[in-house]
This record gives sequence, C-alpha cells and structure tokens, in this order.
Amino acid sequence: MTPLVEVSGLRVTATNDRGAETDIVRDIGFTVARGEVLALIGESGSGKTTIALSLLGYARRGCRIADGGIRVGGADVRALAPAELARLRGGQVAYVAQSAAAAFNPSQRLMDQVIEGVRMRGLMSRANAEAKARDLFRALALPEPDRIGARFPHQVSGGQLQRLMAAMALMTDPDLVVFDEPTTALDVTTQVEVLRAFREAVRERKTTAIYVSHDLAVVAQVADRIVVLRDGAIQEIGATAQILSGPADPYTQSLLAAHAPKPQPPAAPRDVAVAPLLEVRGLVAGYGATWQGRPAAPVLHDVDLEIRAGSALGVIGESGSGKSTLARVIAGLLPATSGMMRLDGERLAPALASRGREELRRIQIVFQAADTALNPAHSVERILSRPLAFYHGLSRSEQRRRVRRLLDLVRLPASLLDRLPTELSGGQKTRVNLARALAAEPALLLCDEVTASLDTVVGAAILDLLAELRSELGLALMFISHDLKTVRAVCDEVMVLYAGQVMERGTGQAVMQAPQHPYADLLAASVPELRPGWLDSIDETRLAEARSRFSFPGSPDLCAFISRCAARAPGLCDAAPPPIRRFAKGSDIRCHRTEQELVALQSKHGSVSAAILPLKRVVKRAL
Amino acid sequence: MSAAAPITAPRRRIPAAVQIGIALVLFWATLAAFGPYLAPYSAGYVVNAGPFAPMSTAYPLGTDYLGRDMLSRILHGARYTVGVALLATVLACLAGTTLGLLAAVRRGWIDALISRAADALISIPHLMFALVVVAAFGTSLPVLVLMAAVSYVPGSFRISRALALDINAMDFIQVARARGEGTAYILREEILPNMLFPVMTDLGLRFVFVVLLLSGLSFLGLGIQPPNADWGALVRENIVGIYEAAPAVVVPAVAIAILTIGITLLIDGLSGSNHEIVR
Amino acid sequence: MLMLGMILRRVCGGLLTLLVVSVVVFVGASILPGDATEAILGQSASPEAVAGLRQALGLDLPAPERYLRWLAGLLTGDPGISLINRMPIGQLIGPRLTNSLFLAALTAAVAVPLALLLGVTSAIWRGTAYDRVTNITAVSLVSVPEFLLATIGVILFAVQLRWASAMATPVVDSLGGALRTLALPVLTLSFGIMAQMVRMTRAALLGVLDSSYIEMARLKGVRPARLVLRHALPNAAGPIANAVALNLSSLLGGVIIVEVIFSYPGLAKLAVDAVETRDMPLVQACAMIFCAAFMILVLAADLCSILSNPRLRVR
Amino acid sequence: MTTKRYPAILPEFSDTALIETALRRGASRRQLIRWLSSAGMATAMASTIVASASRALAQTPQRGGRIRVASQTSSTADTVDPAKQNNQTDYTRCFTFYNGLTRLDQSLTPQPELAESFANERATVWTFKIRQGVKFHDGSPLTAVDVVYSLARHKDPKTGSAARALALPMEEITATGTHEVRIALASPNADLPVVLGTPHFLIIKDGTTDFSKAVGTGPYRCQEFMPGVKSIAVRNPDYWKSGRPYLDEIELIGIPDETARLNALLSGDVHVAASISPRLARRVQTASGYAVFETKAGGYNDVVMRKDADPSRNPDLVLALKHLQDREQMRSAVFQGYAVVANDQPIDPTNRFFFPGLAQRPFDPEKARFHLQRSGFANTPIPIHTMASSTMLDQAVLLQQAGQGIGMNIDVKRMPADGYWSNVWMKFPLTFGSINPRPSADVLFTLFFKSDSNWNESAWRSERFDQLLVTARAETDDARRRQMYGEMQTLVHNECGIGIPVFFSILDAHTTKLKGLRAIPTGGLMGYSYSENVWLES
Repeated sequence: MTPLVEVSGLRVTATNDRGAETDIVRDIGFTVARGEVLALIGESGSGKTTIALSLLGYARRGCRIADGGIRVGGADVRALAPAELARLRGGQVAYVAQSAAAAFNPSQRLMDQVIEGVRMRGLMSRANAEAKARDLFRALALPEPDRIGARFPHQVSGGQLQRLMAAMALMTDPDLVVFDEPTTALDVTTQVEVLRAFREAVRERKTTAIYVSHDLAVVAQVADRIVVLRDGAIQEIGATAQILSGPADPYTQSLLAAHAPKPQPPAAPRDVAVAPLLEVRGLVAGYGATWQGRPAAPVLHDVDLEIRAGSALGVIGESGSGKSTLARVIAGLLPATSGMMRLDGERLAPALASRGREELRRIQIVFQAADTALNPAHSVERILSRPLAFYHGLSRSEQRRRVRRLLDLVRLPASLLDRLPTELSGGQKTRVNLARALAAEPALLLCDEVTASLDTVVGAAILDLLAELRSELGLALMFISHDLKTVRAVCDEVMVLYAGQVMERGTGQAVMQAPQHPYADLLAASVPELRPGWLDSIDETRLAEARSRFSFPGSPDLCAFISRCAARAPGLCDAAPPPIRRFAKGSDIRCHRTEQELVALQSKHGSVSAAILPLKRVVKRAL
Repeated sequence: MSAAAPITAPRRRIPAAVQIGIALVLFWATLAAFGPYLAPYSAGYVVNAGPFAPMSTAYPLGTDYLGRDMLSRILHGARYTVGVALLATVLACLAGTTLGLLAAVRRGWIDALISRAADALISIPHLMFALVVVAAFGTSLPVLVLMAAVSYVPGSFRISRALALDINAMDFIQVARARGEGTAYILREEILPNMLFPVMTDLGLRFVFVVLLLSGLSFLGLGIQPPNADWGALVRENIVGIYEAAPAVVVPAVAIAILTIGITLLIDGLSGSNHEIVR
Repeated sequence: MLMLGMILRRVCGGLLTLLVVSVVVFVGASILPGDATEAILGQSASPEAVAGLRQALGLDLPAPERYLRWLAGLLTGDPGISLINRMPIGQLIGPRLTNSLFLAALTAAVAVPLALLLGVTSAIWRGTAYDRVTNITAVSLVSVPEFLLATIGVILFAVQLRWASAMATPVVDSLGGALRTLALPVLTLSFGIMAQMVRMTRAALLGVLDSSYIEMARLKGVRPARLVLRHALPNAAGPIANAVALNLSSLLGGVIIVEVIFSYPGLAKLAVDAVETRDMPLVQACAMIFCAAFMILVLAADLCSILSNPRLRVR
Repeated sequence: MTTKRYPAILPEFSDTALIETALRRGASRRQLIRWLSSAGMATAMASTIVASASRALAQTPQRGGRIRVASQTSSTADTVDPAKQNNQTDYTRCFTFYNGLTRLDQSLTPQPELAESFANERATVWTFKIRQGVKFHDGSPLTAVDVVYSLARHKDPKTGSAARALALPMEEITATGTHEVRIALASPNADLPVVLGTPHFLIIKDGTTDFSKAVGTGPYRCQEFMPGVKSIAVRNPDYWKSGRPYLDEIELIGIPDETARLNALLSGDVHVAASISPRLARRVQTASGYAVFETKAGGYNDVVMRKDADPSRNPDLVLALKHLQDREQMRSAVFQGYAVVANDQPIDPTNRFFFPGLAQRPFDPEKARFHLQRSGFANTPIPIHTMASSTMLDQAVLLQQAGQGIGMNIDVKRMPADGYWSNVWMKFPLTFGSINPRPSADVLFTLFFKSDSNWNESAWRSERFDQLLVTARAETDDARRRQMYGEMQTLVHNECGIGIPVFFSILDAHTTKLKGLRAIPTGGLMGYSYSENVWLES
C-alpha cells in the first residue's frame, strides 16, 4: 500500500530584510502510512512547524516552499491551483494549531467556526453539521456538548478550546490531521485529559496524523514513529520504542538526557534557631477595592512561608493558582491586604513606596516573560548598568567593569553589550533578565517561571546556572513554576499552591517523591513520562480530577480543591476549613483527611513514585 | 510557533520609498533653511512682467497676481510653510505626549480632566477655533504657531495616552518600579523611548494637517504676515489665476503635495507600513 | 447590562464635556475684543450708540450672569435668540442643521464605503503596486488644499463641462438633480476625510490578518474574500469605527470652506458668522451641536467596537 | 395706474430718462453735454451719462423672467431692517423691497421718490409732500405717519441704527398732514434730500418691529428671507411706478468667495455676480456671453496717518509716504486699470464739486527719501496695519516695496477682516482705511474730516476746514459751494494725514442677457437700485 504522505527533498526558504534567501528546512523526506501517527520533534527553530505547514501547501509570510515533493493521498500539493489547495486544506488535510486560544476567531461563536469547513464546502446541512459536531464534542469528552457550541472562545478554557479545535479538524473526516504542539500551552493536568481525548479520537477513526512537539514524553504516548529535527534537518527517524530505547543520533541522546531527573540538591538543614531570611504569615492579597479586609478579587488566601538564607523554595501550581501574584506581593508590587512579612526579622512594609532602597535591593524579582521584562529600547549594557548605578552608585568605569562580570556570571559573551533585547535569543534574554536582578546583589531572588518559554535544553542550562549561582553567591531563591521537573531540579523545599491556598509544603524530597495531598498527587501524576503506555496507565479517578474545572468553594476558608477532589469527605470538606497537619514524611498538608486515609487512597490508584523507577532505567540506557 | 523564525539581519536596508521620502524632506528642509538667500528677488518685489506671467527664463515659475516673481515667493514661503508647520507640530506632539504620559501614569481625576478637555477641544472645529484665537491675539507668528499647536494637541494626547497605558502595563515597568525608581525616571527613561516611534509617525501625519490648517487659515484671510506667505496662502491669493492655469497657483499646490507625500513616504517606510497606530 | 451601564456613563461624561465646552467657548468669546453691538453698528459705532444697544441686548450684565441665564434657558429647552437679528436660535439653526446633516450623510455614504473598500483591498494586496498607489493617491488628495480642489472641480465640471452646478443646494428633486448639485461638494469632502480612514482600515486589518486565527482560517481552506469579510473585518471593526467617527465628526463644523465655495447653507458658515458678529447665543448653540455630534459619533464607534467584540459584549 | 395723474414728476422724466427723451426728440449729444455741464456737472460725468443714456435707448425693456443674483456677503447679520443695514448685500436687498423719500440719480442729485416734492426754509426747516396712492405690500396705504416712524426710529439707540449720527440733527420730525412731513434741523443742511436718499432712510410701515419679512412699498414683495442663506423677491403687481418692475422674481444669495461667485456666474447658476475684483474682470471679459458692469465711483483705500500719535505725527514722514504712493502702479497692478488716480483728497471726478485745479502729487521717490531723511525715521521699522485678503493689503505691500527702495522699512501688519473696523482701523498710528462712495461731499467731509467727527481718520484739526464745512452745508448757491469745497479739497491735500492714491471702480459681472444697467456712483448695481430697472432679454 502506498503511504498517505510522501515528502521528499523538501526545502523551505525565508527571505530576510536584505532580500537574501536562506534555508529554514532542507532535505526533508519521510512517509506516513495510512493510520499511522508520525511525530516531528525538535527544539524551536528546528523547522518542525514549517514542515507540518508545508503539508497543507502553506508557508508563512516571507517563506517559500522552494524545492521538493509533497504528496498527500496521491495529490501533488505543490502543483495544486489556489482553489484546489483551499479544498485540500480543511478537507483532506486538517490542522490543529498550537494555541487554540489564539487560533479561534474571538468574534464568532464556536459552533460556527467548527462547522464552517463543511458548510463552506456544502457537504452537509447546518443541522446535520451541528449534530456531527456535537457527536465529536462528546467523543472528545467536552463538557455540555450540546451547548458549548453556542459560546464564544473567551468563554471556555484552554483545554476545551484545544479539543474544540480537534473537533473542528475532524469535522470533514480528513485523511490527515496535523497536530502542531497542541498541548504545549496547557497545564499538566489539562494536558493529560486533552492528550487522552486526542488519542482516543485518532484511534477510533484510524486517522493518519502528524504530531509536532518538542516534548519527547508527550510524543512517546501518541506516536508510532518519530522524526527528530534539528536546525532544519532530519537527525534521525525511527519507531518510537527504538528512538526512546536506542537513540542513534547524539542529539536525540541529549534530548533524552534532558529528561533525566537531576540529582536532588541536598536539603539545607532546618535550623529553627536561625531566623529565616523571609517569613510570611497569613498573607491575603488580591485585586480590586478592599472591603472588610478582603480584596474584591482575592487571589491569595492565608499564605504562610519561610525562606532561609541560601535555600530555594519551589512554588508549583496550575495557571491561576496565584504563584505569580505571590511573587508580586513579596516584591511589593501588589501590596498585601493583610498578613505579615519579615525580611531578616525586620518587618517588611507591604507597599513599594514605604520600603527602603536597601530592602528593595535585597529582594529582586525576575519576571516570567523575558520578552516584556526587558525594555526593548535599552541596550543590554544600559539594562545592566542601571541597578549598579541605582543601588550601588558606581562610577561609569566601575559600572562597565561590573557589567562585564555580570555577563560572565550568566555565561554571556561581552559582545552582546550593545545589543537590543529584540536582537537576543530567548535564552539570552532570560540570562540578561537574571543578570539584571543579580546586579543588585540581592539576598533573595524571586524567579517567576523563568524557564517556561524556553526549550528543554536551553531551560536546563538556565537551571544549572541558577544552581551554581546559589552555591556561589549564597542566594536564596523562590522558584515559581508549573513544571514539577524544574522545581525538583532546583529546590530543596516545595510548596504546592492551588487557587491561592497552600495545599502541601515540605522538603522537595517529601513533596515530590510522595505527594500526599490529593492535588499534589494529581499534579505529580500528570507529568508525562517517557515510558510509552504511561498515558493509558493513568487512573480514571485522576482523569476525572484532571477533567473537572475549578469552582469556587462556598467560603474562602474552605478547601478550594473540593470540587475536583476524589478524596473529598462530604459534610466535612464543604463545611469546615481544613486543618494544616505535619505528616510523617515531613510535609505540612492542608486537608481534612488524615495521613492514613490519604496513603490508603493513593495505593488504590497506584503510586506515582513506583512509576519513576523504570523511567530511570530508560534514561540510563539512553545515555 | 517553533519554526519559521525569520533571521533578522542586524542592519536593515533602507527601502527605496523611504529614500525618496528622505530626499524630498531634506530638499524642502534645505529650501526652508536657505530659500530666502537663494531667491532672486525679495518676497514683495514687483517685477516688470505683469500679473500671472507664464514660466520664462527670467521668471522660472512665472509671476503672481500682483506681478511678483513666483520663484522668489516660493523660496521665501518655504520657511513659513515648513518652519511654522514643523514648529507647531513638534510643539503639539511635545505637549500631547507629556499630557498623555501624565494622564496614563497618574490616572484618576487628572486623567479624567485632561481627557475631557481634549474631547472638548477636538469637538470645536479647527477653523472656528483659529478664528477666535486670531481675533483675540492677532496673527503674529508665535500666535499662529501656538494656535496650530493647540489645535493638534488633543489628537496627539489621545494617541500618547493609549500608548503609554499599554507600555505602562509591561513587565519592564514593573521591574523598574520594584527597583524603587521614581515616576519621573519611569516616564522619561522607560516609557518615553518606546513611544518615540509611534509618536514620530503621528507627528508626520499631523504635520500634513498643520500645513493644511495654515492654508485653510489663509482662506479666511488669516495667516503669515506679508509680504511673506506660506504655500497655502500662495495658492489662495493666486487662485484667480486658475482660469489661465497660471504657474502661480499650480506651483505652490504641487509644492505642498510633494512635501506631504515625502513625509508620508518617510514615516510609512520607517514604520514598516504595518505598525501604524491603531487608535 | 454591561452596555447599558457603559452608555449611561458615557452620556454623563458627554454632558460634562458639553458643560466644559460651553464654559470654554463663553470665556473664549468673552476675551475677544468687540461685541455684537459693534458688529451691528459697524463704522457708525459711537460710544453712546454702543452703550444704548448693549443695554437693549442685555450685554451690560456681568459675564457670569449672562452665562448662567443662557445655561438656565438651555436647560429649559430655550437656547435664546440671536443678538444680531433677533430671531430664535432654534429657528436659525434648524434648517442649517438639517442641511449640514444631509450633506454629511451623503458624504459619509460615499466616503465610508469607498474608504473601506480601498483600505480592505490594499490590506489584502499589501506591498503591491496597487497598495502603494492607493496610499499615495489618498495622501496626495488630502494634501491638496480643499479650496483648490473644490475650485478646480467647479471650473472643470461646472464652468467648462457644465455637468455639475457650481452651487450646492440641499433641495433634491431627482437623482440627476442631486448628482448635479451635490456631486462636487460631496466629492471634495470625501477626498478630505478618506485618506485617514483608508490608512486606518488598512492598518487595523493588517494587524488582524497577521493573527493566528486568520492563519487558521486559511488552513481551514477559507477563500480570501470570505477570509477578509467574515473573519478579519469584524475583528478590526473597533479601530476602523473610531477612525470613521473621528473623520465624520468634522463634517458638521469643519466644512466651512466647502460651504463657502459652494454657497451651501450649512452649520459651519453659520458658526463662523456667529463668531465674527459675536453673536454669543448662536456661537454657544453651534459649539454645543458640534460637541454633541462628536460625542455621539465616538459613542457609536465604541458601541461598534463592543458589538464586534464578544469579550466586551458577553461575559 | 397713476401714470396719467402725475405725468410730470415720474422719474422717467428726470436725469437719464429726460436725456433719453431729449435724444429721441433729436437733440445732439454735444448739446446735451453742454446743457448738463452748465447745470453744474463735470464734463466727464456728463458725457458718461449721455453715453449710457444712448445705450439704454437702443434697448426696449421686456417683461418676465427670473434671475439669481450672487452678492459678496452673506451672514446671519443679513437684515431687511433699513436701520441695521451694514453692507452692500443688505442695501441691494432692501432696495428691492422699499423706497426712500428721495432717490439719487447718476450725478448724485436727489430726485423725488416717495416724496412728490420737497421745499426748505434756509435749509433748516424742510417740508416733504408724500406721494398719494402708494400702497405697502400688505395693502395698507402709505401716509405721513409711516414716514415719521421710519425716520424718527433712527434716533433711538435701542434701534441700533447705523445712521443714527445722520438722524440726530433732525430735531423735529412731524406729520403736518396725512401726506405731509415737516423736518426741523438743528443747523442748516442743504443736502438733507441727499441724506434721505441713502439706504438707511428707506421707508417702512408705522410700528414695524418684526423684520423677519420685509413689508415695503418697493418693486418686489418679500416671499422668503433667510438670513445668511437667501431672499426671494417676487414682482409687486401693484407697484406705484407703472410698468415696473420687469422681472417676475429675483433670488438674492451671498457667495463670499469671489472665485466661487464668478464660477457660479460662468456655470450659469447665477445671472449676476456682484462686486468682482479687478483681477477677475479679465476673466469675465474673455468669456462670451458675460460682461463687466463698471461703476466709476468715489470709493478709495487710504493710508491713515494719525496726527495724534508717533511716528505718524511727524509731517515729514506723512509727506514721505504721500510721495511714496506709486499711484499708476496701484491703478494697474492692484486694480487692473479699473481706477482713476487720486490726489490725496476724497472728492472724486464724478462728483459735481470735484476741484480740477488742484495740482497732482506725483510718485517721487527722491522727494520721499528727502522727507524720510528729515523725519529721522530712515531704516526704523514703521508698522502699517492693514486688512487681510483685500486690495488694502495689496496697496500696503506695494507701498512697502517702494519704501525698500528709499530706505523706509515698512512693516506690513496683516490683520483679520473680523473686527478690523472696530479694533484696527484708526486704532494704530498707521492703518489702512477703505471708504465707500458717499452721496455728497458734505457727508464725506463731515464723517471723515471734521475735527470732532468720530471717524476723523487722521485726527486732523483745522478750524478753517470746519468753518467752511458748516458754511458750505448751509449754502444753497452751487457756484459758491463749489468754491468752498475746492478750498477744502486743497486743505486736505496739503495738511491732512491721509494718503489717497486712487479712486476705484465698482465692478459687477453679469450675463449679457441682463439689460438696463446704468451706473449710479453711490454703489454697485446702479447704486443698489438695479432691481426695478433691469430686464432679461429672452
């Protein structure tokens, strides 16, 4: 049987400002058999999306499919007339975009967009089309399948949008579906349910698919074969099991290595006698006018934490959990409504304006998006000089010297000094962002998702850097992330935040290896593993937890996780505020359930820590 | 997106349109600076050729309705057209940007007050406003410049305010605030540099409007003091010559058109033609 | 609910602005040298005659009192009577406002669709010769002084070809008649306001055309026409509506040149006359109308943005 | 209807009509000119009148038709209240609806109009017999009461009359019969009938206060009047001048922009474009089917040099400026030849009191330089204020240019037209004025040269002049008056701070289909009274 997709000698070029053409992908050739799922994997800039788009005969602005053959279902895509190409797109070949939030037209109802393809082609009546869409919604496990279509994109969550986009793609029963990083922008818990839904839908329909991703673990769950890309060229093609267990190419090996768990940093001894560097008690904060001591839109509820000098506290949680707000409150950007903060035992004023310059200097915040955190109008040198002048009053020549040292510290060449942020790569921007904070010589660094927008390899390097800095400079870190792996690599203490409430807090070892709070457990269980079949092994209970959405508990004092929790105790959880208890392994846990109850419940679903062992074996073999 | 990131060259080639724009603007700027010294006659000198003389070697652009050399009048007028309009535009943008920054950063009643005042000023037709100002303060050059400037402050204010609001929400402003920087520093060093480009684009458009406003003023008989005249006034005072297609009316009109086209090409080219202010 | 509240807030803000305008106009006109009596008496304004007439017109009252009286009158629905010809302001303004609105409506009916069409097409074919020519033409037309454009139009089409009338009248009996009398002023005005609308439409649309959902629509096989009309345009409606509103707002008070050249009895000329004769009640009334028109247009534009954006429309 | 009863005093039998009749009867043109000159008219004037009368004779009036007339102003200040008239559009409009007691003819001699006849005692007490059988447009008859009301209201400041100063000397205005009015003056004035022939003294109905429509005795009824827009006048079928008017309807609109006004004429939208600048006259003359109607009148633009302020109080500077006026250049460049050279005094050659014996002051830069040096103002800026977009500005610019040649640094200040007359004219040491034609030498001298006049432009004080003015006004003997006015012209020429370079013509453009126009030097369009005299050739 001839393969459905045949790509050979593909070359796509981009035209730069000077009018010169450069290759962005070259010599690309692969085939996809009917019913097969092929993954394209690589870092950003590897050309994986460009290749995926070329299957629809499409190249982005400034790019051009220069060479090669693309055949889908016997049709020569490059030879198609515009009208035929329009029929191919969304007809035989469908596309599922990376960010569904951006890829849905904000001004049209979802149903109209989902059925537009079949309606445009006159394939079905409106009623039939809507009925088919509703079936697909059901198949993709969307809530309220009969009504969700009437909503606008901003009214549904990211995970649902991603599934709606898949439904849109499947409407015309395409021969080929191209999934372009469909879960990258999602929270881990959401990613799990979306991945499951996609895989079921693809399997049931025996759809041929191309799955583009940078994440090996995700790919391992869905793909039959994997194409590894780097800098626009293919490094290796192979069956999934072969790639995971016996990668031939050094680059593939390094990708696998990046997945290996980092050695746990030694937990700094808890010395109760020494006052913590930062102590936070009963912190409440939010947005809007304050009324009766509560903000109109509360984000953080009664948060306690301590960070000792030189230690690293990881804060994890899904988007919307209040992680970033916590950093802002500590930095003083958002004054807390109530609660107490102490820096080195000294009371810390909630608002920026009432803090001394020395206090400001000692706490530095590193923002998530290095793109927007660096003033695009300032050169790297200017960005780094300002804190030196501002906090330390250094002379010009002294500043120049120190700026160079700072660049050294974050492993950047001095040649970047005159560059503007737009002329830097993502990793470089993050390093400059970091260097600026270090220029203040802070005691505490608040890192807000600093690696979230970076590729795995680049992100890993930043994490290494942070670890080094910690040991070299004796910095204390508050490391905010949604990614458990990252937190595990950096932090000796971890705090799990859900809807502004601290659910579990303890040493990294305690929280990560044996999460006992139901939410912490869900988080840990949702992190994809390189092991094929991991996705299928996930327990239905957990899947239900992942699938359900957050809803406000009756009172801000009640447990916020109550609506999703599989272990909730009716009559207790919805009636009284949960107590905070110190469990045997050394974590503080906010739950009505006792340690014994939780352990019993978890063993029923299968422990997470058990799953980590085979993974380690795989990685060792890979290296 | 994981691919197709275009490789940005460190130095950009200047597009042809921008080059033409720069050439035109430079040409007029030179005329504005040196025009009066290049002119063969003084602005008011009546040459011996009668009114609306056609182009000739002696009078390359013919003569005007009183029989004055048009070339000389154009050259003398350049300073008033380019100079007055530029000054007024720059003043308008300076004031508008300052107020916009102030309103965007301070918000509250200051914002409300300035926004109301701007709305009020926008809703009064420019020429009606000009009439009142000229009636009250006469038509000296400073009054003209100030009046034209004030007319266009609200527009500049609206754009600056919107821009500043956007920039003020960016993380790097938070970084500066968290560092403990004062409002003045944040406005001057962090926000302003990022507004410069859109503000410049806006300045170009506004410049065109000011040139037109000045010519509209001359329609109502106000404007630059004689014997000098801005180009709009030259068109106006020679409009009678239009029946015989006298160069006296055609040349200044073409001069205005070329000036505005030059400026448009320049700013369009610089803004990459798709980063216009949408507000 | 959301929208009703917004409208209510805006109307209140608009009323406040109207008040500001009326005070500013009153104060501004008060510092002007000369008053209505001198306009009436002209060269024969002896001090004694002026004083007598001032008293007769009530101009001898202190300025704040005159303002408050005017305001009180306005609030009770009486904008006063003209100082110059003693006619009720309403009677003076009524027909002129109707004429102005008529001309403005016609101009809008011509200019807005044309501007949208040009803006949309040049956005679709961005970077092409068509795009450049459209842009340069629009800019060139806006940079030609209005009176020159109008005069050339008249000489060409009215004097030489006799296709059109050199004068515009608001009375229209037939389509041909309307074309004859109103084509020139409408076109002159359209050229003046189109450039900015074209550019804004193009810019707003380009912003949208670069977004992911347009790429997505393309990858769904949506053809260009549908792509622009159904997917892109509704999302660019906000800024376009804003540009349209700002440009249309000048069509009531800012068309003095066209009104003079085509001797069209509109509001702009009335307002300028009123300023020249220091006919304060009339100046005030015109300023109020211009301001209100501006507010209404901007409000309409904002409503348009809200209606086209479900994020603002439905929570 | 009344033709038979009052044949002898119908206007047809005065001035032009009289001459036409004489011509018909076979009188030679030379005879007529001699006859008119002996009656005290300047020869040039007399020949103009005879010429235009000859032209008119060749044409026979036709009835019917409607015309559209574009005048040069239009604003909400437009009025049909004779007392409030302020510009030529108002005058033109009011003359279509109203009549005056008297009417000024081509030599500015007063002729009976609504007054059948008038008589005086020592030029102080005047009796006017009011014409019988005249009806207002609403049907009510004209009586002495209407006349008294029309004249007396000018004295009340509340009326806001522009002619109040002229009305104040009329101490008593009384009806001495149903059709007789007696006016007692504070001092003798032989020119009262002239004054009463001016536009402000048109006769309205007793008690009229509402001027939203005009109700008069004039040749047309007011069908529609919208200030700042237009007025429509329809033929008055009951007009007391039999056979008149000729047209059925006149629509009067204002087009302030002169190019637009001319374009409206050339495109066929209007039949008359009033007040065309000399620059445009060229264009009209090259177009077939259109003509320029020139009224040589005494209007002038003058440099006003205040005697009560520096630097203009310096007599040498005044002389320098007077000699600096290149009258010929102004005549040709600014007025395209539609002007006559003037001699720094205000009486123009069409006036019966023009003094031809006064030597012409030439354009003499050397003399100007001499006086400038003596004045000490060489190379110092001398500001002259003038009005924007006017021939005054053009004249100022030419003066400025001439000054550059002799080291006089004139700084021309262009001021907006708005408020010019209240805030600029005469308010600075050196300004430009523009004086409309006036019906008599007395009015002109009284308004602009008498020591205590509000508009004594240059603040010139001459006892001798004031004395002469009063004496001449009371004098009824023309020869003696002529001599006195001659001396006054010489005084102004020599002493006054006024430079008058040229008297300019008033130009109206019209289609050649419009017939019957004859010049009356009080203003354009037959001294504004064209409406009852013109007809449309079919």
